[in-house]
Amino acid sequence: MAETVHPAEQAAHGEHHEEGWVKKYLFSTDHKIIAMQYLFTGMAMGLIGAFFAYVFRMQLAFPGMEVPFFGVVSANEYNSLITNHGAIMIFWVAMPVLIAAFGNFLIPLMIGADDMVFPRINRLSYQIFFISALVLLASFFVEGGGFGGAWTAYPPLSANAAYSLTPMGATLWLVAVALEFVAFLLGGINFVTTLMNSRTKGMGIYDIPMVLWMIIIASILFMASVGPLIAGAVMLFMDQQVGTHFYDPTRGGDPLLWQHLFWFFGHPEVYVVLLPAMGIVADIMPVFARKKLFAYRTILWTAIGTGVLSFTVWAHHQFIAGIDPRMAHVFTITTLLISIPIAEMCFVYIATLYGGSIRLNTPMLWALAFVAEFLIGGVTGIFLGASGADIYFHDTYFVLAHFHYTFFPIAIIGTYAGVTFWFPKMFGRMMNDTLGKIHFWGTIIPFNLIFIPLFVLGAAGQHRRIYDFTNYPMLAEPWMQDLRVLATVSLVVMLAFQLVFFYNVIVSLVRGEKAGKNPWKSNTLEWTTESPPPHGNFGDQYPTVYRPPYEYSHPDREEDYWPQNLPN
Amino acid sequence: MAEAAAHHDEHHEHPNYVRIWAILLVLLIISVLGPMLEIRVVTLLTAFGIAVVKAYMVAKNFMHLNIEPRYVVYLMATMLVFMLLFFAGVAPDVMRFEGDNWVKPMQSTAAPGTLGHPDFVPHGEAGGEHH
Amino acid sequence: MSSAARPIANLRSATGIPTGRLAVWWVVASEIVIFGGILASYIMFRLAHDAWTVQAANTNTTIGAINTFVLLTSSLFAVLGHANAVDGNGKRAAFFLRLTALGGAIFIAIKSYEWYTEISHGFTITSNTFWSFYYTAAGLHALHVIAGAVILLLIARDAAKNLELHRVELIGIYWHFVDIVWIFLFPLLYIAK
Amino acid sequence: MIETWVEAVSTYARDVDNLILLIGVLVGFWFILCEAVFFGFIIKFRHRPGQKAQYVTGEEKSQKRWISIPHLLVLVCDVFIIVGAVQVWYTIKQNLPEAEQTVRVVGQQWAWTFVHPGKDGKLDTADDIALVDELHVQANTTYHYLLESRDVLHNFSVPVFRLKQDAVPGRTITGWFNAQKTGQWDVQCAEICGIGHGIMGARIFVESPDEHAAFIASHSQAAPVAVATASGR
Repeated sequence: MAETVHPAEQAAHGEHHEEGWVKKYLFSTDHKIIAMQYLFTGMAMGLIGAFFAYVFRMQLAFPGMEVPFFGVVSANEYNSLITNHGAIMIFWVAMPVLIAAFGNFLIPLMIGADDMVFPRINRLSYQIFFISALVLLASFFVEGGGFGGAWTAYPPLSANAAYSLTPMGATLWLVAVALEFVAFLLGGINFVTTLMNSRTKGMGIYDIPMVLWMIIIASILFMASVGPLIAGAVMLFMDQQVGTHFYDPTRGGDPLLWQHLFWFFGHPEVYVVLLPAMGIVADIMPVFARKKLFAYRTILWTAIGTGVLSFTVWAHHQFIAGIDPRMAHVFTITTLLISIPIAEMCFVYIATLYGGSIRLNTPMLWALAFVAEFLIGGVTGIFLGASGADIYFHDTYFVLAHFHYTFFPIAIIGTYAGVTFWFPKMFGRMMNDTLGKIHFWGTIIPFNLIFIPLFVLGAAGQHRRIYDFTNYPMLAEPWMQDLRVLATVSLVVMLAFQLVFFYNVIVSLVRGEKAGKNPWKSNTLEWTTESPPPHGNFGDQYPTVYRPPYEYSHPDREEDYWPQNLPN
Repeated sequence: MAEAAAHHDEHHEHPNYVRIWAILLVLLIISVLGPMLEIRVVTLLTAFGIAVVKAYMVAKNFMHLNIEPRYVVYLMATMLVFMLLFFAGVAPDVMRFEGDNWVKPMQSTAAPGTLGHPDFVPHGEAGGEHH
Repeated sequence: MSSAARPIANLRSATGIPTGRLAVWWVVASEIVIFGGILASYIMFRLAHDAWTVQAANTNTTIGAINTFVLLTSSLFAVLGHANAVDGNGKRAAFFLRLTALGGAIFIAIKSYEWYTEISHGFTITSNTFWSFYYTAAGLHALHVIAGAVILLLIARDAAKNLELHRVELIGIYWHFVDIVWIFLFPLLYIAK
Repeated sequence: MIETWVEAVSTYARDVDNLILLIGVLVGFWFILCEAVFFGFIIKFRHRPGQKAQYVTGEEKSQKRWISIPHLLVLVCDVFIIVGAVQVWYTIKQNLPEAEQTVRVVGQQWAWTFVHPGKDGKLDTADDIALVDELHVQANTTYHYLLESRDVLHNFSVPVFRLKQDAVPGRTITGWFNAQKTGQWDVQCAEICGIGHGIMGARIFVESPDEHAAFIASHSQAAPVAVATASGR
């Protein structure tokens, strides 16, 4: 016990000797390196997911065509592409980038610590994650091809190879997802413990930057909700490979059990990725509005409230799945109630802008775009949460457009906001603002042109996961096909503009302006150390915190910012 | 940090773990003997009531939840509450054979013939031990 | 393994709970929902299918009770190990940890015998969904026992040299949790008939 | 709103459309208000040299009012939506009006089998008419459907009826509809069910009483053959 209380913190970490390249970048226990590993792995997986989207959108716009770089898309390939597009974008892009990459990078820096509390568990977490990505990629190359039962993997389709025709693909997919869960459980425990215990001197719970709160709440939500699905995944694995009948109704099982296990996790999962993105935005907006975050405590408590409420809404995904019709009333009420904390958070963000001095740099553009676009995703969710209206909208492209208007702001806009904002801290150089703005508009405008047509198509009754709509006379009308083509062309344009981002990153890494310690004149602790931070982050002197993180334009002060670590 | 050390010194006097273990064993014996009376209520009480008591004793005395800060207990309790919530939300669908506007013909005793598929053998009721 | 490599973050304790113990509590919290998920599913099915009573009658209560006894006793050893670790007696702590691991090994041995008997009587994992739950839930638990026993031995090796004595308590908390899971599995799978 | 794109054919289609309109108006109002204020602030509070931002904590009551009042108003809107949603849901899914006719709808990979009662108007008799991917119903008649699946999940979706219901293997789910117009429309499978999910469409024919009687008469002979093809997978 005595060892847990360190007598003198400054005694340790005197010297950091040079390490070999492999040890330094591949097997490092340094939280910044692990964050970069997560970031780059997530982005690489993002490219794969985007390529899948390109292939199946091409098929939908031009059915039967030979898609450049892919070829003709068959029905089972189509199913496999949409399944893995969804799974990759959520489990291998949104989660690693938003939670693991930003969490790993920011938590120790923002709380004034030298690393995570368990660096080797942190490394293990990334290694398991990396293996899970490999297993997922391997699943495309086995007999029968990749799993094609949608990312929700409803049995009996997913449980029985006679139905799915992907005997190995389904199992590898499931194993990959389960490994990914294990990785994030390890990571989440690390994050939560670090934030709880390792805050530097003077940092009370209301002095923690909002992004860290959000990442922690997200990690806790993940830990509390994923358990039943892990149990469910074990049962599904047994059904697939051992021959049990947990989900087989002819032998006393029940397919609806999986749906409940899945969505009991699946709905909190939405908030698991939403909250970190909201936190990133909450940290960027005050910096560029030079304004204190409006009602810090309100945001914190509404975020916690959202988290708790998110456990009570799961069956709104299953309104028409054969659940007891009376339960739909309960879940309608809880679902509409959860709109209140989310609406409140949006109000708070808008209120933060009031009276500010807004500078529209690239990170701020992304943060503002998050709020503007997420509002569309939020309000369209009300249609789907209201049981009566969901009867019509369930499994149409309206649902698809709705959740892309939430997940795109979360995973893509939130990521770009975070990366452009913390790039100077990560690599010590500024990104090119002009290229950043070209990339911003080249992403945002096509994004809306992709998904607004899909809202219309969904409202017109176009249902999901169909590889060729010409089979449905009501969906084969020319104006509908024109909208599909518009969405696909916009997607291609949007993907093309991502090249600007990668060009910007490479050019900025080599030739970007030196950033210095605090290029944005920001308050939080990560900006008090070198860019990029050295191993150990703060040298021998750990900062002490004297005030909350968002003291911008304080009337008692000449400068318009007031770093947390300054005594006065 | 200093508190942690102080905390520790208070409890330097170890509780009598062997005594707690002995009580647990007695409870175990009761829970095994309970069903022999073959009264359903007694069986349930001795089986699950005693399981709860045993879990409480192990958590309190062996895991030292009694000297942990309160929020650790709340954390564990929250997880259990989530499970109750899960149960409450799922049981109406999975547990019942005849819901509002649906039946599970293969498992239902009340409506055996409803599924017009003579090729189906009702497994749920027979238990399926003949496989 | 040496504490010199440990980051300063690990040595702070803003909450007053040592970092390791805090983390173990979070591990336990996430395990509660894993076992909670499978047990909640099992209870739903069990309550719905009266016919499973016939199947459950074939489980061996005596063996279940003996295994409960083994795990309870190993928990006692774990907590005695902790008491010795607090007193700074690493050697005795290691002795008790090894006894605890031995308890785990006996548990697994008895379990193997029990499963062997049941499988040879035709009660396999696929013969009925009751047996599927029986093997899956107990198997998941057994994996935790095995993992716990391995970690116990690793920690005992260090503790014998009076190193990392705080870890004795951490593995103890985990082991007691595994014990508690069994305390619930025992009536669910064996007694309720 | 929806009727611009998809006809409203069943009795409750209008209820769904009206609910969607109600939600559209309420959330549309909030959406436009939020975006207007949001962009208004961005334009109004652009950075001007030499001008410092205001210091507003947002923790005081007078400031919090700016978010707590809208938030209460949102709650009021939510109540309207909940009431509407519950009513529509109750009408469509929970409350079953007395059936005049019953059809059985069976999903399997990757076709629908619709079992119509024959001349006697009863299911499970010798004169049942089983057709693949064709459902014939009579207008202005309350139908119950018995929805089943033989293998995986399917979803019986008739957009013009505003009707969707998953077909779950092992369950027979009962629902109802009453068509108001004659014509023919699409039936979709709206739950992924494997490779052929994309081709699992069917047609629904809503017929006048005379047409429907003619349909039954014409299929009374062919019925056994149709049953055979439907059950042979």
